[in-house]
Amino acid sequence: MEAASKLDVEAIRADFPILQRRIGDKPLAYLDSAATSQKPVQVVEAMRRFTDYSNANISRSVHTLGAEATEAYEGARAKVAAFIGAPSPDEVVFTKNSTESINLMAYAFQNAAFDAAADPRFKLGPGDEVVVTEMEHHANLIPWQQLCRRTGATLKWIGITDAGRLDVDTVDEVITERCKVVSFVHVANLLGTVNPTSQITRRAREVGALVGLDASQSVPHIPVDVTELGVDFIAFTGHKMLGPTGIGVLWAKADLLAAMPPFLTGGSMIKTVTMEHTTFADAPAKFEAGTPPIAEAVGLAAAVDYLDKLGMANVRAHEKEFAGYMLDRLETVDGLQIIGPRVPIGRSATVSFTIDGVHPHDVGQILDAEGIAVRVGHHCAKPTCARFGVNATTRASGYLYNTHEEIDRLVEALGQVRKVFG
Amino acid sequence: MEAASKLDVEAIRADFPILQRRIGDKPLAYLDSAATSQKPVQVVEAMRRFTDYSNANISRSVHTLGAEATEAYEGARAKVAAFIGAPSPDEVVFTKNSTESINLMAYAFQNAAFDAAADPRFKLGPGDEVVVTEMEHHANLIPWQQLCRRTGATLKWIGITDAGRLDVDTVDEVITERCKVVSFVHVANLLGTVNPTSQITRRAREVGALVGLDASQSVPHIPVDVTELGVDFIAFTGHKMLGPTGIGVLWAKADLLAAMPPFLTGGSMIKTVTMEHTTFADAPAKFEAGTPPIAEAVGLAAAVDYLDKLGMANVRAHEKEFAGYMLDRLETVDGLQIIGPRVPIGRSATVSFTIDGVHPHDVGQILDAEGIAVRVGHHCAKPTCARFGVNATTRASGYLYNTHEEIDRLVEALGQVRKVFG
Amino acid sequence: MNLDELYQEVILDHYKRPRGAGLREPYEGESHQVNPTCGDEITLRVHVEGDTIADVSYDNVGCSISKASASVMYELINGAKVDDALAKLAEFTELMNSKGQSEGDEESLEDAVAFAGVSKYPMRVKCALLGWKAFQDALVRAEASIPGRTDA
Amino acid sequence: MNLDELYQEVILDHYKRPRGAGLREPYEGESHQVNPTCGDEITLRVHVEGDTIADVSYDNVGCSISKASASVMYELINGAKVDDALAKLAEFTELMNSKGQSEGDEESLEDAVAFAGVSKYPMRVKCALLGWKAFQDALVRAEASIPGRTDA
Ligand SMILES: Cc1ncc(COP(=O)(O)O)c(C=O)c1O
Ligand SMILES: Cc1ncc(COP(=O)(O)O)c(C=O)c1O
Repeated sequence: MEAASKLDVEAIRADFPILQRRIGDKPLAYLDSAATSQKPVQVVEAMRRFTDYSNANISRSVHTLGAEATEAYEGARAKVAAFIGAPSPDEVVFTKNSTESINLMAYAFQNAAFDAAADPRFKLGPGDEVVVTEMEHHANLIPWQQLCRRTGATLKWIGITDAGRLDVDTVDEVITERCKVVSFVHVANLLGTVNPTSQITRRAREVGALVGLDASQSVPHIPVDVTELGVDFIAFTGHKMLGPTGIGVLWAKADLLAAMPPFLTGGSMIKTVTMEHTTFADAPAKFEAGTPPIAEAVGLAAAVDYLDKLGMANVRAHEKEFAGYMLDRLETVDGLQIIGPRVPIGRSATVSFTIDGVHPHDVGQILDAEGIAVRVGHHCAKPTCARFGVNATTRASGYLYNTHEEIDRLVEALGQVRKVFG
Repeated sequence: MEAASKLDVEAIRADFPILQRRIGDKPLAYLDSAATSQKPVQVVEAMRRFTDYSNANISRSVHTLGAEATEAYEGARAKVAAFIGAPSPDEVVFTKNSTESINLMAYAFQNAAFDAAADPRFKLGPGDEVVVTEMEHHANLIPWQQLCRRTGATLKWIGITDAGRLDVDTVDEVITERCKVVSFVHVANLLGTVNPTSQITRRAREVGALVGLDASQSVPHIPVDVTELGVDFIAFTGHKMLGPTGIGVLWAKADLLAAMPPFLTGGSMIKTVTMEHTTFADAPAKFEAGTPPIAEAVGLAAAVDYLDKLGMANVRAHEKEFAGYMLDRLETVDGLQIIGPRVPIGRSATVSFTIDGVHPHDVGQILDAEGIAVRVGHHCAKPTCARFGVNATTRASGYLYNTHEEIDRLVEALGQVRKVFG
Repeated sequence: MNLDELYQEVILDHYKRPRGAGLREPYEGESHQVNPTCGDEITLRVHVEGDTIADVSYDNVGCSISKASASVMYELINGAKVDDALAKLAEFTELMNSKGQSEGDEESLEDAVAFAGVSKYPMRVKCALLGWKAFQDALVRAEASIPGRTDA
Repeated sequence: MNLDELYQEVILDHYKRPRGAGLREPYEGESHQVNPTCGDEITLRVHVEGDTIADVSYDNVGCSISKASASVMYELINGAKVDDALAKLAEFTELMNSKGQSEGDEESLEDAVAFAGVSKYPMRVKCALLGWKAFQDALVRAEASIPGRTDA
C-alpha cells in the first residue's frame, strides 16, 4: 500500500500519543495538520527535561541554569538555521508565529516611514508597489494591505488559474519597476499548490524588489534551502512542523536584518539605554525584545531533530504519494469538487473540496462523528474562496503520520454526508 | 522560622522538580524568580495532557479536538480575567510576553497616527506628553520612547528618591494637561519597590490621560484587582508567575480595546477580507492574529489555579516576611549596599545590592559555585542603575518556594566573595 | 457523539424548506452579519408596525444549523409583539449557552427547542445564533429610524 | 564547578593591577564597546606607527574577567607588529570559543592562556572578549584614518 514511502508510518505513529485517542467510540483520524500538526513525545519530553532541569531566563545571568538555558536557546537557533540552509544562525529570528514574522517585515517598512535616515529599500510611499498573490493566507495579505494603506503604496497581486495554479504569465506585468517587495506563499494552505519560485524571484531581482516567502506550509513538508531559493526572507511557524505553539521563525538575509529598524522594543534588544535615548543590539537580538519562547525553542529544536532524522526528502516522498492516493479516492465521491490542483504534481497533501448541496460545516460535523478531524471554513484565505466562488471548503490535510486507511475512512464517511443532507 | 507564612513551603517545593537539582555538588538555591519563575508539575502536566489528548488549532474547526482546544484556550482567558478581577474575559488579550503587551499599547497610538478617523485618545503629536518613571524596566520605557520619537510627542518621567521610592511629590508637576498616557511600573524589578498607584491614577484622571501599569512583577506576587486599581490597562507575563514562556497578557478596558486600531494582523482577527480591504473582529480576537500560544494558555491557567489555591494574600504574606529576613541578613554582610528600599514595607522580595570593590559578575560567579542562582547585570533597567551611579547590581529574588535557609547560604557565600577579591 | 441529536428532523426540515426566506420591502432596519470563522453570512430586514414585527425577511448562506435557525426564528417572531420577540431572543440565547444542560421550553420556543442539542457543540452555537444576532441588530436600527421609539 | 580554574592567580593579579590602563595620546583610532547584557564598558585607543602598535590605552568598567583580559591583551599587543597583534587576536578568540577543549599555546599567548578556563563559561566569554573587540574596532578605525593603509 505505502510502497513509495520510505517512512515507517507505524513506528512514527507510536511517537504521537494523541493518535491513540478515540472520538466517541471511533479512533481518531487526524487530517488537519495544515492547521496544526501533532507533537511527538520527543518534543514534549525535550521541553519537559528543560523545564525540570535547566529552566531559567537567557542571556542575562552567569548562573549555571542561565548558561544552560542560553545554550539550549541558541542551540535551537543554530539547528533551525541549518535545517533551512541559512548561512548563519544570526539570520534566524524567533517570533511567536508566522504571523508575527510577516508583520515584523511589514512593520520594518512602516517604521522606516518615520526615519529620514532609514535604508532606502524600506522606504515606501505613493507610487511604490507591494506584490502578493491571490492565494495568500490572511497572514501574508493583511499586513501588506495595512502597510499600503498607511504609506500610500499600492498593493498588487498575481492571480490564480482555474486549475489552482499561480497565473505566472502575468508575473512580468504585475511586478513592475515600482515594486519594492514581493511576498508570496510557498505552499498554499487552502489550495495545496506548491508554487514555483524562480520566475517570481528572477523578476523581483530584475526590478530590484525584495522578495520573501510565506513558508508556513513548506518548511514542515518539503526540503527548504533558503540559499537555493535565492529569496530575501521567509516566515514559518513551529506548531505546524511537530513543534510547540508559541514560536515562529523569521529568516532574513543578514544585511537586511541589519538595515531594518526594530519592531518590538524592550529588554534584551539594546546596546545602551538612557531615559532619552536607546541604541539597539545587532540582529537577531534586535528583533527579540523581552523574554523569548525559551522552552518552545527547545521543543522546536527537538522537532527539527525528528524531521532531520526521517529526512525531509522522505517526508516529501511520503506526502506526494499520499496526496496522489487522496486525490484519486476523493474523485470517486459523488458530487465532490476539488478546489485546487487535481494532480499530485506541484502540490502538497492538503486537499480542499466542496460537496454539492452540503455546507462544509455539516460535512465536518458528520466526519467528526466518525472520528475524522478535517478543517472546514475559509481557512484564513477568503480571497481564494472568493476566486472559486465558494464561502468555505472542507479541507483534509496529511502529514508524516497519516495512512491510506484514514483516507479510506474519510471517503466512506463522505458517502454518508449526502445521505443525511441529500 | 517561617512563622508568619501561611504557605507550606516544603510541600510547595515538592511540586517543583528543578528544586532538587544540584549545581556541581551543591543543592540549587534558586533566587532568580524575578527573571523567571520555576514551574510546578501541575503546569507541566496540564500542558502535556493537552498536547497528548486535545491538541488542535482553535476557533477554526468543528471537530472534537478543535472544540476542546478552543474551550481550553477560552477557559484560560476566563480564568486569567477572574484572577485579576477583570469585568469580562473579553478584556484579556493573550500576547507572547509583557513586552509585546506594552508594545501593543504603544503601537495603538502609533498606528492611530495614520488614521484620520482614529479615536482622539490615541492621537499623539508634538506638544502631547507621555509619562513613565525612572524605575521602568526597558520594556515599559523603550516602546514609549520610540513612540514619542515617531510622533513628536514628549516623554517625561517621575524620578526616584534616594530611598528607592517614586518621587511622588513631583507627580502633579510631571503629569500635566498635555499628558495623554501614563504607564508606570507596579513593582520595580531592580529596586523591588511596590509603587502606590492612587496618586498617579488620580492625577491622570484629572488631566484626562489614560493610565496603565506594567504589572509584570506584581501579578505573580501580590493580589491584583484591576477594578480596584482603577487603571485603563495592565501588562504581565506568564513565565514569571509559574506559567510557561511564550505567553503574556494585556488587560485593557473594553471601550479602550474597541477604540484601538489593530496591531499584528493576519488570520483569526478579521470579519471580512478581500484583496482590497479588511474589516476586523471585536476584541480580544482583533489583537490575536495568527495561531496563539494555545498550550501555553493551558499552562498559564494551571499556574493561576496553583496560585489561587495557595491564595495570593498568603503568597504576599510569605514574601513580605521573606523580604524582611533577606534585608536583615544582607545588612550584616560587610561592604554590601542595598539599592532600593531597605525596609520590607512597600517592597517585594527582590533585593538588589552591590559589594564594595567586587563586580556583580564576579559575585554571581562565586555564588553559582555554591549552587546559588542570582541575577547580575543591569536587569533591563539601565536608567535605574544610572540613577544610583552603578553599572550593574547583584539581585536576589524570592518566590513562594524559597526558604530562610537559602538566604543563610547566600549570606555565607557573600562572605567568601570578599575573600577572593578583597 | 450522537449525530441525530444535532441534526433533528425538525432542523433538517427547516434547512431544506426555509420559512420566510428572501428579502422583502418595506423595512426600517437591515443588518448584515458574518460568522468570521467560517464566512457564513446573513442579511436580514425588519419591518415594524406600531409595536409589532410586521415582517422579518432574510437572505443567507450557511450550514444547516444557521439556515434552519433563521427559519425557525422567522416562525417565532414574525407577527409577534416587539417585546415578545425580544423575550424569545433572550430565551433562545440562553438555551444556546446552556451547554446541553437545558431542554428548552417547547411551549414558548416551539420548533426552536430542537436546537437544544446544538448547545453541546460550542463551535456550532455561533451558527445557531447568527440569524438572531442579525435580528437584534436590525431591530435596533429599525427603532432608531422610527421617531419616538429611540427612548424605548 | 571549579572556581580556581576560572579565577586563576594570574587573572586576579591582572585584575587588581591592570597593565597599561588609562587613556593616552596620540592615537588614530578609538572604540567604545559595551557588553549589553551587563552594561560593562571599555573605551580603547590605538596608536599605530608604521606597522607597529605603538600604544594601546584604555579605560574600562567591568568584572575581573573583562578587566584582566584587557590588561593581558595590553601586554601581548602593545609594541607588536600589527600583523602579529591580529594573529594574537585570532588565537585568543579561538581559545575563547573552544568550550574548554583547548589549553592555549603559552609560547604565543603568554598570560592569556590563563583564560582557557573561561571558555567553559559561555556567559563569561563575552567579558573576556570585550577588550579585544574594542582593539579590533579601534584598529580598523586607525587604519582607515591613515592614508595608504585602507587597502591593507
Ligand atoms: C517590570 C518588568 N516589566 C517587563 C518585563 C518584561 O517581561 P517579558 O520579558 O516577559 O516581556 C519584566 C521582566 O523581564 C519586568 O520585570
Ligand atoms: C500559508 C500560511 N501562512 C501563515 C499561516 C499563519 O501561521 P500562524 O498562525 O502560526 O502565524 C498559516 C497557518 O495558519 C499558513 O497556512
